[in-house]
Amino acid sequence: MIPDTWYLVLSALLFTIGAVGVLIRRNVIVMFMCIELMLNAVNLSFVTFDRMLGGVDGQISVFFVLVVAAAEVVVGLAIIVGIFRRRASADADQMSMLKW
Amino acid sequence: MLLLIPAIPLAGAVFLLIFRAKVGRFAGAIASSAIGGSFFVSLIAWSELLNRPAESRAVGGRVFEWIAAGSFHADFTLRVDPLTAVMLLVVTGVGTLIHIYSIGYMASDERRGTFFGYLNLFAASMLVLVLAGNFLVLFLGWELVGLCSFLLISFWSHRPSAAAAGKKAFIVNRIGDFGFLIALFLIQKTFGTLDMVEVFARAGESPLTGSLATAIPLLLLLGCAGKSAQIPLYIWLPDAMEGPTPVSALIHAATMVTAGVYLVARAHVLFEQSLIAGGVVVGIGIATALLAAAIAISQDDIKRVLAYSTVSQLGYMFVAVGTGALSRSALPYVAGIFHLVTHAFFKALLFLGAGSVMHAVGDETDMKKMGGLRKALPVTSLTFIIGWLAISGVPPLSGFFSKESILAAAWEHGLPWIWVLGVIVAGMTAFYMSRQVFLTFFGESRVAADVHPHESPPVMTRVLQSLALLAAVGGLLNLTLHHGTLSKWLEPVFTSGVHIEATEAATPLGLPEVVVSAFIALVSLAAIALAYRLYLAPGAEKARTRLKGSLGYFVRLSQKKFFVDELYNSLFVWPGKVVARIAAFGIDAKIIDGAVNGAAKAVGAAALRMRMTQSGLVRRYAMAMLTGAALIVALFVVRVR
Amino acid sequence: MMALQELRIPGVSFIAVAPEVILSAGGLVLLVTGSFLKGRATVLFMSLLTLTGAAVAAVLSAGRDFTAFSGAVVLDDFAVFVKLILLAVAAISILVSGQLLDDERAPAPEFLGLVMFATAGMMLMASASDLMLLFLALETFSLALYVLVAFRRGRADSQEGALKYFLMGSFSSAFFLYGIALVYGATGTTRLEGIRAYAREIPVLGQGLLAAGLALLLVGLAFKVAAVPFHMWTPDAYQGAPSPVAGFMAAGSKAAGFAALIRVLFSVFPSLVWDWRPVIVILSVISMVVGSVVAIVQTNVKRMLAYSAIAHSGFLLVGVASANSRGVSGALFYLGAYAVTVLGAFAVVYGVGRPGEPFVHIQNYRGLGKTRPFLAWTLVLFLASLAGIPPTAGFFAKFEVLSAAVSAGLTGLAVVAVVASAAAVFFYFRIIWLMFFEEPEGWAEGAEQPATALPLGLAVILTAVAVAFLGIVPGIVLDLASSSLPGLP
Amino acid sequence: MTIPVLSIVLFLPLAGALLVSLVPKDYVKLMRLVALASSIVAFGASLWMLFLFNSADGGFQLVEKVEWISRYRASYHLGVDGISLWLVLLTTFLVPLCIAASWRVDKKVKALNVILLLMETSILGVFLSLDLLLFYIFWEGMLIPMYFLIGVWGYERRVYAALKFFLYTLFGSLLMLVGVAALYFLGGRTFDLAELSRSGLGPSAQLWLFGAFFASFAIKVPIFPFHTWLPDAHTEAPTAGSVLLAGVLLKMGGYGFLRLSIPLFPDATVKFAPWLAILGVIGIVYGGIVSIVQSDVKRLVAYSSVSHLGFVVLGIAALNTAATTGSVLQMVSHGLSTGLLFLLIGMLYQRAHTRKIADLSGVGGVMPVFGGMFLIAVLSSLGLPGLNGFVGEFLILNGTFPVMRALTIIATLGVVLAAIYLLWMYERVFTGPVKIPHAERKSVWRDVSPGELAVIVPVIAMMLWIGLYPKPFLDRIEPSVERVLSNLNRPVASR
Amino acid sequence: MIEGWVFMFSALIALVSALAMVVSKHAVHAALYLVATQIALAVLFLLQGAFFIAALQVIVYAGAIMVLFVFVIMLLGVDQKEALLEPLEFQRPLAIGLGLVLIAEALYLGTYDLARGLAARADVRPLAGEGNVESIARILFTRWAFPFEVTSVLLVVAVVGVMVLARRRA
Repeated sequence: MIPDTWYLVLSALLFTIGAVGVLIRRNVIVMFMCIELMLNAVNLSFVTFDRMLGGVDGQISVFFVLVVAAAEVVVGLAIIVGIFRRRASADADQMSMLKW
Repeated sequence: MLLLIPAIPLAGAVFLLIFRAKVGRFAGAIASSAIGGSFFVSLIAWSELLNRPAESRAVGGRVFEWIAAGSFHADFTLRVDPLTAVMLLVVTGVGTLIHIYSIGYMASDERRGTFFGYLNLFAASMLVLVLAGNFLVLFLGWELVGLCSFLLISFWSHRPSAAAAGKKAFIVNRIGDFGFLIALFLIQKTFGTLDMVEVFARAGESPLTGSLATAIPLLLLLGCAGKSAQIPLYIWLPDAMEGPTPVSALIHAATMVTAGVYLVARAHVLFEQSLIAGGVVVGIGIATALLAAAIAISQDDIKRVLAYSTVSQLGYMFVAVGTGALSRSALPYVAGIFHLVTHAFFKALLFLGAGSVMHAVGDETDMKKMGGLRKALPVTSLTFIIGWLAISGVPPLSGFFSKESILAAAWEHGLPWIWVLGVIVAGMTAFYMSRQVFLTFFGESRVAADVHPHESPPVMTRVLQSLALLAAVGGLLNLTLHHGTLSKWLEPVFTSGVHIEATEAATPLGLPEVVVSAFIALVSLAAIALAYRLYLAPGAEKARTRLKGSLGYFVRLSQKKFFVDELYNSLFVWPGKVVARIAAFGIDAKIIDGAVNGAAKAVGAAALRMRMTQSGLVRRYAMAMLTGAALIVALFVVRVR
Repeated sequence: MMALQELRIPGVSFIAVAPEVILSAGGLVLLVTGSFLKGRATVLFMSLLTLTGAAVAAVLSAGRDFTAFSGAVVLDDFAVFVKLILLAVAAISILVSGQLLDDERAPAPEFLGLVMFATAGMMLMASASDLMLLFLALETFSLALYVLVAFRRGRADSQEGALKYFLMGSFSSAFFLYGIALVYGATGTTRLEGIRAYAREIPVLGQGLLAAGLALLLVGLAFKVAAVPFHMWTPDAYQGAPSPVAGFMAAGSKAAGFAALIRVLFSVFPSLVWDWRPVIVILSVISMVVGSVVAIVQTNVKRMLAYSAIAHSGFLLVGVASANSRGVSGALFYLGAYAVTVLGAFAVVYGVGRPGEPFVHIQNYRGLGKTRPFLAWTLVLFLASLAGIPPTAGFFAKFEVLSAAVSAGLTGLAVVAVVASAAAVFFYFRIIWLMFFEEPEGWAEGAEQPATALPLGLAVILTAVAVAFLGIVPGIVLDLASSSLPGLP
Repeated sequence: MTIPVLSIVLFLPLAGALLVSLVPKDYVKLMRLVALASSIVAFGASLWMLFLFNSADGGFQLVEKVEWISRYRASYHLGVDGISLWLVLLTTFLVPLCIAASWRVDKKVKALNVILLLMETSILGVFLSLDLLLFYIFWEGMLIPMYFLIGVWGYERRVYAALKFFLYTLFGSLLMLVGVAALYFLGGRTFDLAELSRSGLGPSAQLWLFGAFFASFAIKVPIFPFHTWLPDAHTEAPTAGSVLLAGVLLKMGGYGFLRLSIPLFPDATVKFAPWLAILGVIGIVYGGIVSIVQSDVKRLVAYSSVSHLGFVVLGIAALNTAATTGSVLQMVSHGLSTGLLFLLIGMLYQRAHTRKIADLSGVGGVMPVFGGMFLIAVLSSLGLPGLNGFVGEFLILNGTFPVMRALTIIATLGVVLAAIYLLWMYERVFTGPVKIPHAERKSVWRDVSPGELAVIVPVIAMMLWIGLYPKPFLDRIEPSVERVLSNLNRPVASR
Repeated sequence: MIEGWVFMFSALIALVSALAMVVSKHAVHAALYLVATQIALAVLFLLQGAFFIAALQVIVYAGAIMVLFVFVIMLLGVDQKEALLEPLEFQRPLAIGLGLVLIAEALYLGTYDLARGLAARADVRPLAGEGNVESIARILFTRWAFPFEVTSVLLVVAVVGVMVLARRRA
């Protein structure tokens, strides 16, 4: 039997990797993917807590997270596509027209 | 009724100032009749006093409640007692004459209306001063005469020197008033009132002790020194000669400048509280008398000589009233007041005479450019000579009597050195006045070729004649100090103090009074003779050169007025300006405002720096967020127990 | 083989969510019929009608206190108060947007639908009694806002603002979500009631999961209310967004975020006040300082208003940090006052800058007092209110939170707030100075100024009246706010 | 139902402002007339108030109280006592003069008159409020109109000056706001001043609150070293602004001490009084010294206000009836004399378009009447007996002397300094050979016009009245001051 | 025992592909690594008995969502190599440092109280004998009925949003 904690630690590790990825990747699509990774990590926590607690609310939450992720992706990619059409670049560092 | 005395000239002043453009040449007449009316009312007041027994010769009281708040209460009180009556008559009497003189003197001035308005305002203020029954009212008059003095000195304000002189007069007086004000606070605190009658009564009942007894009179004295041009505040008076000459006569010779003497006499009860105070009064008086006389000796400006002479004579009066305070006896005061009166006569005469001279020579004031005017100005020169003899103490003119009584009082009350110095001053006075007369009226004419001296109009000469008469016979007022009319009249005023019997011989060396008087007169005559030798007699030039050889240093010092103005400048004015500049442009602009603006700038700089964190780079934003998240989690984690 | 009757949905109560439902339904109807409707005015009118209906529903639902949908939704006066604010915000935003839609020649139904859906999501933030529902509501309005920010599609600033907002928003959502997961793990439920019951049993923060969960929830909500250091999207998004949208974001997003924050902190974790208060205080201080100070050097009016929004979040957090009923009611009043003020300000900014808003530099406000006196004078009122100068709504708002802080013993925080607001005045009044003390020159004069259209003008007047009203007789709203506290312990 | 006199006084200017704003754009003269008329009516109303005022009563009179914000227990609570009475009258007296003095201003006439009238209402509100919250709102509400007044109609550096004024005063009043909030809770959750003063705060609370309120009042007075906004604001403000600033606004600080600090924090006041006195004296001397070297007439007069207001502070710090009564009178006096000075400087500027002392000389020769009027203002300002300035100054110094001897002596130096800086300025500007800009335009340099005279003469009349017969003023001030001070258990006076 | 190996294997894949995603130069590679992580996670879901979610994870996430990602990457042709150079000062070390801090915090919490285990006190439990899908369905449509409805609004917003963003310029 694997200790629950391992799942949670794995989840935390993945979450952190995703968060760090957002900080160090410059391609906005990859940044966005890192955010998705963070959501996935949270999902793992939800499922693990469910098993630990013997409930199902966590899984239902994962379900909602999936919906949200889908919606976010749709809107987010639409924005990214719009911006790419204009600049032909997805480099986050080049988007600094608005600053200070 | 007493209110009428200042009210008539005040009304005149208001009327003249409002309709100054309309009154035209009637200005002088209106002003003169206003003060004349005042003189008339004063006579009535005087006669009222005469009708009373000597002990209760005081009338007057509250006119209205002036300032009252909390424990403080000051009424507008006017009072007449014999001292005041004398002052009233001098002020209104001499004042009226000078007003009339001014009609002629100012005949061609466009701003006659304003001038006479000011004159009347001055008269009103001066009358408030002398009538005041309350220190605060006295202060009101005190300040108002200062104001009028300022207005009249700088009457020809287009002349920078006139404006500066007016300002100087006012400011120096203010310094004196600083002392006066604090004295008032002390009086109020000590006696709980500023009403003179009450203050004097309380001070008489329970004499003050310690520093308070000295502080009050000395602070008052500072005020007096300002107004009466005594050391250390005499410096304004010579400059005040920038004003029209009648002003110099009225304000800076006859009336206003004597206010200090009047105040010491009036508040003699307070001055008698402390021997130090009396001593200081005497000391300042004699020092001023000497210094001013020493300066007067070498001045070439006809009015400046008279101005320093005034300062010197005022010093004389201070010696008198100081002696009174020191000895707590009445007669020295009387002597002081007596000299005040005679001085008013002859000094007004001299000033007006000088005015007449200037009138004649086209407003020239340098005596070196006069000489021999006796022929062109018969009346002026004659009356001036009377004044000269009077001030020089030549019997039987008035100055002789008044000076003699001051010296006698000093000797009688144990101040032999003062007596000696007084005699010296008397000699010096005779000398420089003689010098003036010789340079102006005698000898050869040094008048510029294009100037044709002419006698002044009758309206001026009549006044000169009247004053000459007064200066000549003024001595009758008090032929002897102990038994004179004026002594009798004034003595009750000064008897409230504690009397000390004279301890030494009543006269120097125990000689008869007549001998002493004769000696003093001789000193004066000798000084006149010396002046004659140096300025008029054949070979005067050579004698002067010789004298300069031995006394050159002194002469130069004297000519430069002992550098007192320069000393004050470098001691107070200049450092004051430096301090002010440091305060204004250093402390205020740099430090305080610099701190304020610096704080603003610092915020601005911080803003610019903080703003840079908003780099526009979304990954930096994420970094900030992640940092924040890590910190918040940490904040919670550390609290987990 | 489950019989249908077994599937009984418990606790259905539409009154609890009537405004949200009405808005969503209205939004849908608008989307469906939008293409048939002739004229923008009709669409605007319809949406306003829907908002009115929702407002009526909200008012009618006042005075109750119950949970519905198995505890997922709560209806109390707190929720009603926030909903009414949000509906007002939406209504005014729509009035201003009418102009925007004209200028952009953009399809009205979609835009208005998004606004209405977003409003529904925001309202649900105030009403949600379940963390997951809260998350859904948050995402609903966030998504709508991402789109609205990017509404001017062709423009780089709009796109960049939207992208940054979106990336950061998703990023913060992940934190928020992780927080939910941890809280769920710690307490076994996502329902606020259940969490509260659990938290009450552990009077101190006895459990790491709960601690970390609460921390991450705070991160997510702090992002929504634009508290420093989670504020960095704000200036960019506000600058990129069309002004009506920026106003809607500033007022609505803040109200919704604070409603959720207050709900979570006060009705769920009141027992942990000593643990979360320091965090709130710190956030509050740095938000006030950074917002006020950086605003000083801004030259873009919208950006400046964004920094001011950050500073105002700090002030609102002062009320939250007070952790007493006065602080909450003060924050509620503040939300209302700030909403009308900032909406008015952005409406004026739009009125000045339209169409396309090229004129948002502060130099464009030079001499506005002469060229556009109506907008200029009303802007003075709004700026004064933002600065908290009586007699405007902003003054009482500030006073409320300050007095709450003082009553809670947080005098130091109150002093910081005061100092920060003094600094803030500088930039508000710089605009006034440019408008009135300088002569018009450059673009502002050269460009033909379009007349202020009726709906925009109406919006400005309404907000101005509200600002003045709340500044002179705030009693009514104050009383309402103080009777609209969430279930406090 | 009695007639709400105070409300009428308070809101007449506001109504006037509304009326002015309704005047169509082109009727410029009508705007001025309406503004002037409404301010004069307001003055009339305040005279009516004076008529109804019972001079024997030191308490609040003509009180009006209506509930305002029930949640706070804040009410619309107005009342007048001997202290506020004269300040109200001063305000209503000066505002018509300001409006008249702005007659020639052609820039945004409507806004100008509206703002002046708005200012009047908010200033009156400060003096009439008996409710702390109401007081505060009026206190701060005055800032914006003043900001505009300086910023729009001011001189060259008006923007800097306006902002500096605004930030300075706002900073102070915000600290006060914290104090207000704290006072509300500590004082039993009420804003009613009477109730608050009965609440009996603890000593440490008093100290802190005194400090918070002090910040605001000190800046407003202004007390050294919080004064540097004043010269800039006064100098750059238009004539009407300077007159209102000097005439009335500066009084709000002193009034605040009397109305709030002393009754609410008696112990702290007693404790701080010596420091207050020291600051007052520093202000007197420092303001005087700095005035001496100013090169701008207006700036000089502005610094002189620092000096003169120092007397007010000193008088208040003395905490005895005579000195504090003097302070109140000095506030009124200063309003008149400095107000007149600013009015005159405004007229001078109209002609010369400069305020630099160095640019002017011999003005009195060209315009003798004007010079005379200016001299009267100067004399009043330097405290010449017989004019208004003296009475207050003397009462203050005389009342302070027994309590703080050394300080009083230093303060008395201020009297000397006043003579120095004012007369020196007068000498340089008004005397000497005539040197004036635009001398060729004789029409410009006409002596005072009847219209100008109509502005000047009432002020001079008031100056003479106060100087010669201040009894009606003092009689009404004194009972109220006594009442205010009766709150203190007076260790100071007996020290 | 087998469970342990499965966990280890899946966890390793998840971690490694997550790291690989973060460091891969090509966006497409990153997407594929993300898919791998997600599938590994699906295995972990299965391992914990969350069958429904595991299926959803594969179908919706790894399937639909990631396809969308790849589609966009291809559509835009953004699959250029990302330069290795980090233009922002300190960005990488700070990011990694922060990551370590977060992990440290997580581990601290983990050692602190996760080791003690959680009290089994979930609000809602599945009925005994009920399958995972049934129980989720039952609870989703009762207890979570309203949030479920809200997702519809969310999706409508997404759809409308894309419409707005993608519309042709009028």
